[in-house]
Amino acid sequence: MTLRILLNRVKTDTLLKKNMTKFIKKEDLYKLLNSFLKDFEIIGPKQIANKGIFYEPLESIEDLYLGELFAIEPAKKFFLESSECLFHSGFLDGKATVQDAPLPDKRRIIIGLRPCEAKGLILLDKVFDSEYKDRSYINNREKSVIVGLACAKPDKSCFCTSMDGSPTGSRGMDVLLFAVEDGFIVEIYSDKGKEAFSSLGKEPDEHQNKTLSAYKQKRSELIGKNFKVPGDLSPIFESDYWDKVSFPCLSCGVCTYLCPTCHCFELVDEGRKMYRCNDGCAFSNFTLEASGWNPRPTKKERYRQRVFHKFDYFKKIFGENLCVGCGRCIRHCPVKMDISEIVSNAPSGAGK
Amino acid sequence: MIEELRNKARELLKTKQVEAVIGYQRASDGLSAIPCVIRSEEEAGRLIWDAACVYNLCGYLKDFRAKKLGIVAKACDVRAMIVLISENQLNRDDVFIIGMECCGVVDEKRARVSGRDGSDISSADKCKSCASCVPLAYDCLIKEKREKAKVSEDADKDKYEPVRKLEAKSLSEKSKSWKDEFKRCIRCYACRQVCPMCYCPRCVADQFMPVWFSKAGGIEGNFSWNVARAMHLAGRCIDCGECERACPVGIPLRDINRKIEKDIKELFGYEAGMKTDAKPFLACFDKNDPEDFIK
Amino acid sequence: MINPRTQELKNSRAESWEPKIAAFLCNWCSYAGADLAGTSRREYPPNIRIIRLPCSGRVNPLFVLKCLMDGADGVLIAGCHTGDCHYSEGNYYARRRFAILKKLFEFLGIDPRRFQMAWVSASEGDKWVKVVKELVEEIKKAGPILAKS
Amino acid sequence: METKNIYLPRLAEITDIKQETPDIKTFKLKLSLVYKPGQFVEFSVFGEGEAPFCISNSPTRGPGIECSVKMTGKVTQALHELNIGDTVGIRGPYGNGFPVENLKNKNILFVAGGIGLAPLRSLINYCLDRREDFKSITIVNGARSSNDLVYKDEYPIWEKAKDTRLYLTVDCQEDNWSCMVGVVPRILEQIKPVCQDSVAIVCGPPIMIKYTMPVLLKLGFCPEAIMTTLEMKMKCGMGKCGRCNIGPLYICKDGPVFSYAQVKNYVS
Repeated sequence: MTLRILLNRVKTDTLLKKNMTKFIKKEDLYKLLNSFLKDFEIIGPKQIANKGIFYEPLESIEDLYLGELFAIEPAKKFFLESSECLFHSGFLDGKATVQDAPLPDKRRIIIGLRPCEAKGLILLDKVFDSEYKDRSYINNREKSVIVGLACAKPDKSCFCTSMDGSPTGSRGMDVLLFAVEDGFIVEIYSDKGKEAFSSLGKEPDEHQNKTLSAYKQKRSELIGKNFKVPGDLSPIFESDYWDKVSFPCLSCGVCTYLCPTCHCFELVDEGRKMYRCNDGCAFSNFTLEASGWNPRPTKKERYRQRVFHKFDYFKKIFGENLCVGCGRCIRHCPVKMDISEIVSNAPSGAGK
Repeated sequence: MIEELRNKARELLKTKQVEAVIGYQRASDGLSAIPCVIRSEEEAGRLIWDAACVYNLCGYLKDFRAKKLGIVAKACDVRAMIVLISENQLNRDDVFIIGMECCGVVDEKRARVSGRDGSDISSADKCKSCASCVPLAYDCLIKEKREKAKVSEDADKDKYEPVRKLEAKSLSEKSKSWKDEFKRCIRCYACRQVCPMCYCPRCVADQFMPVWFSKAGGIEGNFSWNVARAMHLAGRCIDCGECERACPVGIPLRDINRKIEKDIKELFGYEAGMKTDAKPFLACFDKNDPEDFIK
Repeated sequence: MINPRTQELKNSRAESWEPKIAAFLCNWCSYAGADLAGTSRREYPPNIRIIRLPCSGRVNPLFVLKCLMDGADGVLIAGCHTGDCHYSEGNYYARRRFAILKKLFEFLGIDPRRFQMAWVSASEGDKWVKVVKELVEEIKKAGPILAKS
Repeated sequence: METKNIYLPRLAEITDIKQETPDIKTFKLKLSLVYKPGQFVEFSVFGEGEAPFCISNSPTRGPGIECSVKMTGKVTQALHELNIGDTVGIRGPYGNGFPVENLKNKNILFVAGGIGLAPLRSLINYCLDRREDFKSITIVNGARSSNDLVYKDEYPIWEKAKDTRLYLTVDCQEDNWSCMVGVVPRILEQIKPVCQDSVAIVCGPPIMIKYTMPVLLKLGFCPEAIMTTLEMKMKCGMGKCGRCNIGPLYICKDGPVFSYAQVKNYVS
């Protein structure tokens, strides 16, 4: 439903009535992407030695990494940029002026997104494309074709199935690739995807179709973590559980900045340009007021805010958890805090 | 060794020598460790000790000002405490150091970025140049029962070798490679938060009159943040490597820290975290300090 | 990659570039020295922007960083000769601090010519002129800082 | 289809500045804006940043808006340095404002502390301009000292209005002070305002709100009949930037006016 609304934004961009499925050889896919390079900016995961996988605009398709490892930062950064100019202010003939920051025009293909990240974009749409519409976010969304990659081997910190997702989920995707022997099975969900991918490849044969359905089933079973989020956390708002679980927290921004759904930001005026910059609830500065009063003074309140925003407040407002179970905040936490464990072990009722 | 540690914690809590013990417990993945605080004898069974106990726990001491605490500490962690004591951030009498003889910890970072679980990863870089597996100071020492790993064997190897290699590059090479590194910085401040020496109540990065490190586009802000962070650690960093480990985007922060450490050692003969009564490096001077760079 | 604000600065100066140099001067010696150069009508390049501070020991490495990152092509710190500090020992602390910073800058690929220190006493108007002349020459050779980003 | 930039402010010229107390100034801006009492706007001082301020004049007394600003941080300091004729940016109005329709034919009790009078002033003047729509009006206004009282010029007008009572109080006795002395909750206990058919509207520092609520409940006000405006650090004003929530409610979007029933679990 949400997906449909989202894609309807641009006229040419509707969901197909029936998914198209294709098979494409690996070298053909790379050839196709190469041919896109002149009209599109192609963004994809790239392996940097000893540092891991990063999404970057690719200069050469050779750099594209479509393996099992997950990118460290989610592709969120191309939609909700870590810092983005919103407007300029200045003087013209002695009078103050304000002017919109120009929006980038180039169309782009973002390849290699995992189903969890694409779902994260759908959740971000609820915030940035709702009552108040954020034009640069929407522009970034409209200009992008999302070509996902189904997860071949979920990480041990993944828990997307507990968040109503799946390692092969199609929500938020224009196209989804499944890596199979000697190539990719391509599922096309939207006009945008059809426009880009329908010309190549062939219909998959029966064997490949079987492989695909087996693939889909098997991948979900590989997710080790499975838990149920309590329906309403508010009875335990005051519980000392939060004191206990937040103890290891360092109040750094790793979990929020690497989260595909965390979207809190601040507005900074630097040199008469207003920027929207990343911010996160873990920092004590986040809610510190000029008077010196801080409504969330310790890591307990701040960590609780993060958990409640994801698993209580957002659900109450938008009907879904603000979490896609990608496991980044668990993998990259400098002290290995595990939000899935913390949420699933949360006491029920107002226990002290 | 673990039982010995748990018994010690039980004893300390039972005899009320400490109010709590800060240590490690098993994380949810069943392999790594997560910091924990033990407040009662019954909880002491949660404590663990093995090569997964990577973190430097001294940072948590500031959550419990003026309380008597026990802390599980490796050699490198104790050096951090020594600096904290010399800077009057910590009262030696407030901590009971449970010193752990350490054979090196796993390279948690490499395990993370390569998608492995750490059990097959050799010890962290910092351990390869570690000179001692026994802490400089402790109130009790828990000895390693296993055959000692070859920690100290490599210790003679020049610790500053990587720094020298980087120094030898041309200016433009250095400029380019560091810009590439800092470009990725996401300003999550994990390096600051994880650092046992970063205890300022309000970091310069959080001040906004003026804004010292621009957050708006460009790498200037990232560059100055990373330089300022390193400068604030000059003469204080004990090379526990936590900043580099915590950095999610893999900026080689230890190279910067070690560069400063090396210069301080070579120019001023000073080494941080060796003596509790040492004056902080930048809070003292010698009339004969080198000044050949000054006109 | 470049901060848009500094990009403007860069464009405005692409044609006939003259270096901009921030100079932190101690009130008691170097500022008086620069003053002496002025009152004795000695000429030196106008690229210096002087910031007067009570002591060279007051200079925080952050000041230097902020200058360089916000578009200064060079930074000079000048203070009393060792032993002459008005506050007895401020310049000794500064000396330690900036010995480290200078080495660190070089390590991170910032041209060491961009950051310099000098001891200039109140009577050394000539030395001040010499220091500034040399500095401006060197920074001209190093080029605009932003062209390097 | 081009989406409008929701962060782009409108330009507004400062037409008047009034020094209310040593650190509070009221700025009058030339700007036509449709708003309700209790709503707020985001001020942008170009080159310094943005900060939210409630509109302190009544929409019945346009044109232009007034905002009172206490000098505390970077933006407010820069704002205090501006002069008549300078231009600021304004985004808004944001927030829900007071539910004026629900207040009709009710007795209204205003309880203000310090600069908390600013949003109430908007509503007080609104009620006075439509006097026949409301029953009795009681205003309790407290401040640390008589120097910290704001909108002093308007007190005589308020006192003279029909069926309106004004109680002024300062925390400690001072020379030449003829009104009441004591903190706001104590004063409320003394004057015992009627609770039948009444609505209490409370605005002030968190500590005042905390101690006023039990007194009002004791006086017989039900939680639904107590309105308060809450404050927290805000940036976007549109419920996006994620910092000003009290539970699932965003102060900037769902507030800043809440009934005590809505937020009692969080104001402790």
